Amino acid sequence: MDFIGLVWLIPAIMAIAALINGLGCRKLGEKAGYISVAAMVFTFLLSALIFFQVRGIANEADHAAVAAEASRVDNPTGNPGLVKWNTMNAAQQAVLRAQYTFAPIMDPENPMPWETSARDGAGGHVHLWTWIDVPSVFASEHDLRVDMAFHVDQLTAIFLLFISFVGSLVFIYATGYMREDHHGKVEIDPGYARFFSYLALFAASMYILILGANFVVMFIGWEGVGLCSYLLIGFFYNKQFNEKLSCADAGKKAFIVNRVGDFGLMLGMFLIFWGLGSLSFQTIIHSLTMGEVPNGFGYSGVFITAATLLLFLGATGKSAQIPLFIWLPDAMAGPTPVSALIHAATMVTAGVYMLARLNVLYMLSPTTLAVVAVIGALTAFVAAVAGCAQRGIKKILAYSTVSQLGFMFLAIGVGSFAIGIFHVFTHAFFKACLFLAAGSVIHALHHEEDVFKMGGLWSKMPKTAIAYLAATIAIAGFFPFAGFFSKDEILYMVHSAAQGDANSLFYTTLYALGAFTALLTAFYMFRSFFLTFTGKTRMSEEKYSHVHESPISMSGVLIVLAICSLIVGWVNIPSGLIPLGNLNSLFWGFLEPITDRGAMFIAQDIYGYTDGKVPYGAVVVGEVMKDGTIYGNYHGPELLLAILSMGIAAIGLGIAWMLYKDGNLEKAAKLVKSPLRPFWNISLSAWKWDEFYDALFVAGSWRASKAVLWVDKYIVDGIVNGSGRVCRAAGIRLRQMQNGQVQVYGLVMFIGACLFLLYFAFGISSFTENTDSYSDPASPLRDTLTGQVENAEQSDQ
Amino acid sequence: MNPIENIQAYVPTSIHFSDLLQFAILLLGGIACLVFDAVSTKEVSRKYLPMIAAGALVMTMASCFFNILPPPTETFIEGAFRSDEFGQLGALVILFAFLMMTTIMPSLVKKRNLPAAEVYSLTLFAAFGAVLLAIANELLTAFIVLEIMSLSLYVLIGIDRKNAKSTEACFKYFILGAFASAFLVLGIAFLFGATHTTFLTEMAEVFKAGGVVVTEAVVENGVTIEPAVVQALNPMYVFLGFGLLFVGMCFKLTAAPFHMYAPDVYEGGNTPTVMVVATSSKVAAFAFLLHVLEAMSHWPVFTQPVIFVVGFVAIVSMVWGNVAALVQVNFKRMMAYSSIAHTGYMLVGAMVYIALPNMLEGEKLEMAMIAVRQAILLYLAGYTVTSVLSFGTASYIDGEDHMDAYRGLIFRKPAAAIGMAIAMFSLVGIGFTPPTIGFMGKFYLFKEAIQYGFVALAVIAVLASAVSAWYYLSLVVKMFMREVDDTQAVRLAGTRKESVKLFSFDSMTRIILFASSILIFILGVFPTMFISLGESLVYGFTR
Amino acid sequence: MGESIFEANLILSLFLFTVGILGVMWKRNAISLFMSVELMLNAANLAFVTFAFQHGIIDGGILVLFIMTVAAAEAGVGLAIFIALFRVRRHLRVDEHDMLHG
Amino acid sequence: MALVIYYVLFGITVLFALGVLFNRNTVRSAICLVGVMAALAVNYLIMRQEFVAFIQIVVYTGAIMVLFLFVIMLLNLREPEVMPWYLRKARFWGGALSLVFFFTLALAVQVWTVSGVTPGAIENEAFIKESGTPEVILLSTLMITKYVAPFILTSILLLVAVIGAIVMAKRYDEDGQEIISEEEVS
Repeated sequence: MDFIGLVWLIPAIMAIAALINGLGCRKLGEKAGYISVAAMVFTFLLSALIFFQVRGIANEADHAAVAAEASRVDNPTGNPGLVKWNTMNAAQQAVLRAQYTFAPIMDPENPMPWETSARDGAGGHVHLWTWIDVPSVFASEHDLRVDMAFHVDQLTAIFLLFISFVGSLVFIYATGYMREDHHGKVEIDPGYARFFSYLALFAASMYILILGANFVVMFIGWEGVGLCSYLLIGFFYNKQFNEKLSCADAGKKAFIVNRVGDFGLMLGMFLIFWGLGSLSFQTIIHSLTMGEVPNGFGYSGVFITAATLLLFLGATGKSAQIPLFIWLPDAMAGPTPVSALIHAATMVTAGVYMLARLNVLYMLSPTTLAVVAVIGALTAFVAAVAGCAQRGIKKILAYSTVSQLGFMFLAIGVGSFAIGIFHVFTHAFFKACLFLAAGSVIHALHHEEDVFKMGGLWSKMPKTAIAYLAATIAIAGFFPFAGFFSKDEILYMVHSAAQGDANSLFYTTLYALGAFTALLTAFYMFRSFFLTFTGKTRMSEEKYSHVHESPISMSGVLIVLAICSLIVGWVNIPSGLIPLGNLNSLFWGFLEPITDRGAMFIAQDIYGYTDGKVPYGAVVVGEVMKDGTIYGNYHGPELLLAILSMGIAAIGLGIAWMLYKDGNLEKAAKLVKSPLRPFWNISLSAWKWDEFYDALFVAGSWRASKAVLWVDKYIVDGIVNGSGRVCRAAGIRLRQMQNGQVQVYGLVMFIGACLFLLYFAFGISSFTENTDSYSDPASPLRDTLTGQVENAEQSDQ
Repeated sequence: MNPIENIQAYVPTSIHFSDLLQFAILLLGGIACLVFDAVSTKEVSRKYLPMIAAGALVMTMASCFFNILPPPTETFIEGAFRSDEFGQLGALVILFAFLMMTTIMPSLVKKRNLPAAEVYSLTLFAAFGAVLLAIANELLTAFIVLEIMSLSLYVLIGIDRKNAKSTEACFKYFILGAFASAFLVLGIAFLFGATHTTFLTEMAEVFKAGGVVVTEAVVENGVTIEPAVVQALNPMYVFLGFGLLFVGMCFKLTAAPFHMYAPDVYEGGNTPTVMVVATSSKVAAFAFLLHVLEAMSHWPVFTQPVIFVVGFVAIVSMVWGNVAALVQVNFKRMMAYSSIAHTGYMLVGAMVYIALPNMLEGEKLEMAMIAVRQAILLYLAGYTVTSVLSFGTASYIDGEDHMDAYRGLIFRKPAAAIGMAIAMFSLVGIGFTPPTIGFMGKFYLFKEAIQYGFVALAVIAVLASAVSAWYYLSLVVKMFMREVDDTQAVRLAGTRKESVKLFSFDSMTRIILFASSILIFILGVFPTMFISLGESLVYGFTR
Repeated sequence: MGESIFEANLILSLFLFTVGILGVMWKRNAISLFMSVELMLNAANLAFVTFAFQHGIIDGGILVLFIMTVAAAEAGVGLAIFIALFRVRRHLRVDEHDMLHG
Repeated sequence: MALVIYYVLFGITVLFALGVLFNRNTVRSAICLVGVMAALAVNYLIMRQEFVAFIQIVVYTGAIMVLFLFVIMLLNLREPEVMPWYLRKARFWGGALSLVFFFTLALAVQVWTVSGVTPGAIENEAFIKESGTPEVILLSTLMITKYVAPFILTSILLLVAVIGAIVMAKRYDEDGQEIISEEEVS
């Protein structure tokens, strides 16, 4: 059965669930949760079916490639550079697989089948309807055509799978979390249905985001998740989040910061449409790989760099990277399931997804990729430092999310998109697990989030503690937990990139930064674990005695996620680590035709690189490729690096163990007073990033205005806060004009009429003169007329 | 030919009243309402008259799907009418608002003790006037159907005669409306003086030829004598005529600065009628304005100055409407200014429409004009559906239009609040509201403007609609993120002790409100469907 | 004499129209105000007849007849509206009907 | 001679029009309007539109103005004496603008008008005179052929006007009691 064709059901069903919950806000009560969960589980099942179908197609494509190559070798007039499949190296195989998986797409005879057929053969292009169709009148412009179409391929299938899985778990968890337990009596908050409505709407938007076959559809999802995020962060809109922000303010902050990013995204979209004439991902990728690109859109072109940078700005907004990461820690104002689902597992990965989707575009611009790598590494480092001294358990997790997102971008920055996605994949599980466990703790402690006021909870809530521990080990990167495989692979890729001549130092620095961040990660994560669960409690006796394990709907989810944190990494075990033959690098192999198309394209078409093994992480470094000698056989010391990073993580663990294992804060406090104090201050204030923005945008303008005294008063101040005021003032003036006098209204109408009529009356001679094709017919006619009239009069006489 | 021969030789060719059959249903319905009321008691007529009215409207809407009107290349009823997109698809849009009005009216009729028969028959007559105005091809016919529509609406606005506000609104609407129609008539007179005809099709011929011509070429002794210009076009008359006519039309379109009546009338009038004034009369007036512009744009002199004037009105409307709406505290007044602003956006489309003949030729020109008409109609349809939703939802909150009455509506009437929020998001129409018709309408309209080089105007329009986001969304915030504040509402309501009461609607109204909120999204995601529906209705083909 | 009448009549028409506009802005009694509107319609009628006369097309006469009918209909409704207004407010001084404003 | 008559008529029309504008007494003002309409009727006669002139007298002076006078008498109206300042200001600007409006447009029309009747007009006039067809026959023929649509629609307009006038002017309630609105009381 053709499940890919049914993919539209996935967002549709979530939207319907959202609608039902939204409309039945007051009446549904507890049922709202079940509706959402049922819808989400349904989407998970459908996603799983789609995933297996996509895998089947990919396997068939492999076989087709083998067969095709076999036949081609028999024919010597074929491409002489190609050899028989079995003798080909992995890179060549990948190229071929990509070609055959999406054969209709790559077929130059039939360049755009996805726009004509409802669903093309091998890939999964589900065309629903043509949304915007504006044919261009002038030949020089592109027809604007936007289809409401979904595209299913390996990348989408993976995203669908883990979003629906983690989403289902979080939804189930939320049904337990959102009901308040007051002495055994279950109370359903009036906002319960509203909450699930927003959550379902969020899921629908996220699905649209990842399924969209073009920028516009993706943008709908992109804005949709932003909007839902705003609604959910501000869900408890009348509560205070911290001393500065109410929850509603936090929502607003997220919204505004995201607007900045979205602005970049939109500009990038316009630039791409302007240059390439399409907004469809497949068309763009097709025209790029076919070389049908205008100036500036080729390798290292100006426009490609500008467009990719602008799109990346959008990604930094959504995925909380420097400089737009400040919203994510405040986004923890939302209910914990929201934090787990939106701000850890799904929405924030949208930026990574977009970059991976557009890998061909990004590979064409080494500059952008370098920027992405630097931003990623810096964000990872900065956020990890900030996470070291936080007290709020969710805050720690928020900074760790930012940090892990940084790792993902680091991976993308060195050109290994598949590994970035792999980290997204593993991170979704262990981060969801962490957040939900934290939520379980918070729930049990009645909304206490400060880790300094916890401790010793292991005995009280063992399931939660075990889940938290498993996820902590995973995120810290210990073998054989999930985080180890993804993070280690990222570091390995960065290390590979550092093998080039030209940029060796650059990538080595990034590697060092990444490795140090890994140490910090292990430290702050175990710190939070120890502070929360081990040692002596720092709570009041009475409160401590009331703590109990969460209900099964929550703890069951935690256990499932804990198991996932252990095992999901095993789908991509690199052969350099444990040689398993066919079982090595399953994940990467699956994604390869999509995520490495850019690398293959660069390798083949830009550098004519056809033989030897290419570690894709290194392909990006154009300079390296030019001499073409070094990388042919590079196999990094993968095992060695893995052991090294394990050791680094162990150091982090060790420090945390020493300082916090018994729940005694004295040791840490002593350390803070020691030479480490500056570090601690930086961490505690999160690099004063918020204050920096405040200073930059608020106080900065104030100071500048003081310096330029009168200019300020009339211009800077005027522009910064004045435009709104001017509008209002004008509105008030206009309101006074509307004084209810019918004769004044008549006068205004008359003034308007006079404006046109006098304009016409005074300008009329110039109108007639200025038009070429018009010669004043009045003047010759006047002559003839007068002549005729005279004649007539004469004849009368 | 001399006049007597002319008249004697005049063979009526195309008086087929059956062409207007679908609209005659409205007329019959209106008369049926009066007759029914005469023979039945008050209660019975109150119960069944809305059904008759709604039935007539639904039948007309249904008949719009049967492609009864002749295609746009032909005129009918002796050239008095010509149908294009606005004839059948626009009629649907117009009648949709009227249908909504008939469903909300019963509760109002009951509550305020209004004369039922007159209300429903006038509603149907107004609908009749509006749909005929949309296809009028002769200036005098247009004037008369405009008056049919206007007189009905004047009376409907003031139908609640015990209410001083309502009567005052009626008075203002009437006086200024009559003032504007005097401009319109003088404009028609001058155009008649310039072109010797009031038929737009003939007028277009005159404009093409640059003067009144002998219509047929004569062959004498094997030599073809070209049609001669017997009376050159007098540009002064044309411009004066157009200027005056445009004033009259701008009044109906509520374009600034001829909009001054709108806020007062919207505030004072009863909500269902105001809904129709804001939407249907605007659709009809736009259709007629486009007919006029199409006829006149064949004259090259005309283009530049009129682009200037229409652009000026568009900019003033956008700026004035949006800026004045910022400070409003009354919902209906705010909607009035918003309606002014939306007229401004649509006038941008009208401006492009005038400019086209100077840029393109032949088939391309035809296609481009159709595209612009469709863009404007799409926008109008979207605006109508959205306004129906917002005014209809506003009718839930009876008699209190202050914005604070909407505080915390989500907690009291979630469906109404969600509907209103959808309407507001659609009205914002930029930024993050892509799947709504408000966005798509603006997109199509501004795309046309940018394509033909009116970038500055499109930018102004986008900026103006960015300003509009403030007041639309502040209402959404009021509904969703504020507590119900009864004391505030009581203070505002003045003497009314029971604070803000909520109407309960009958199921028909609910259905239409639900349908409009769905339509906002359906039109937003399938605008091409709407356009191809128009093409199949009007031109008999689908792309 | 045709030419002089033609021009003079057009100017007379514009004059009557302007006086009508002034009346709408100056008269402070609703009925006088509406009479000014009638004056404006008469000005338009005059223009129609004048153009018909100049060009020898009798259509102008018909148009005038229709416009008169419309004016009559408008007058009927208008006066009824004034009566309704008078009933509610007890006066027809237009400048005091400013309950709706702002 | 005809010209002299015409210009006298012109003067009368202008005077009556100004009378409409400047008369404080509503009744007098209405009577001035009757004068304007009658003068216009004569004007139409000069332009050989006998039927239109006749209708002008019957419909305007005979029906519409009588209705006006009737309502004025019924409601016993006067122009108010005092005037708020903003209205004075609006009045001033309205007046000034009207002057500009009139003179500009009159000048423009004067400049751009091609003097004289078109040759066709003279021909037609002669023909009509010769054939002896009454104008009313021409008009009525046109009305049911070329202008059939406005003709029919006018009837509907009148129907609407009748309904509208009745609904607005009839008394409020069945018991014939006038109710003054709550708003006014408060």
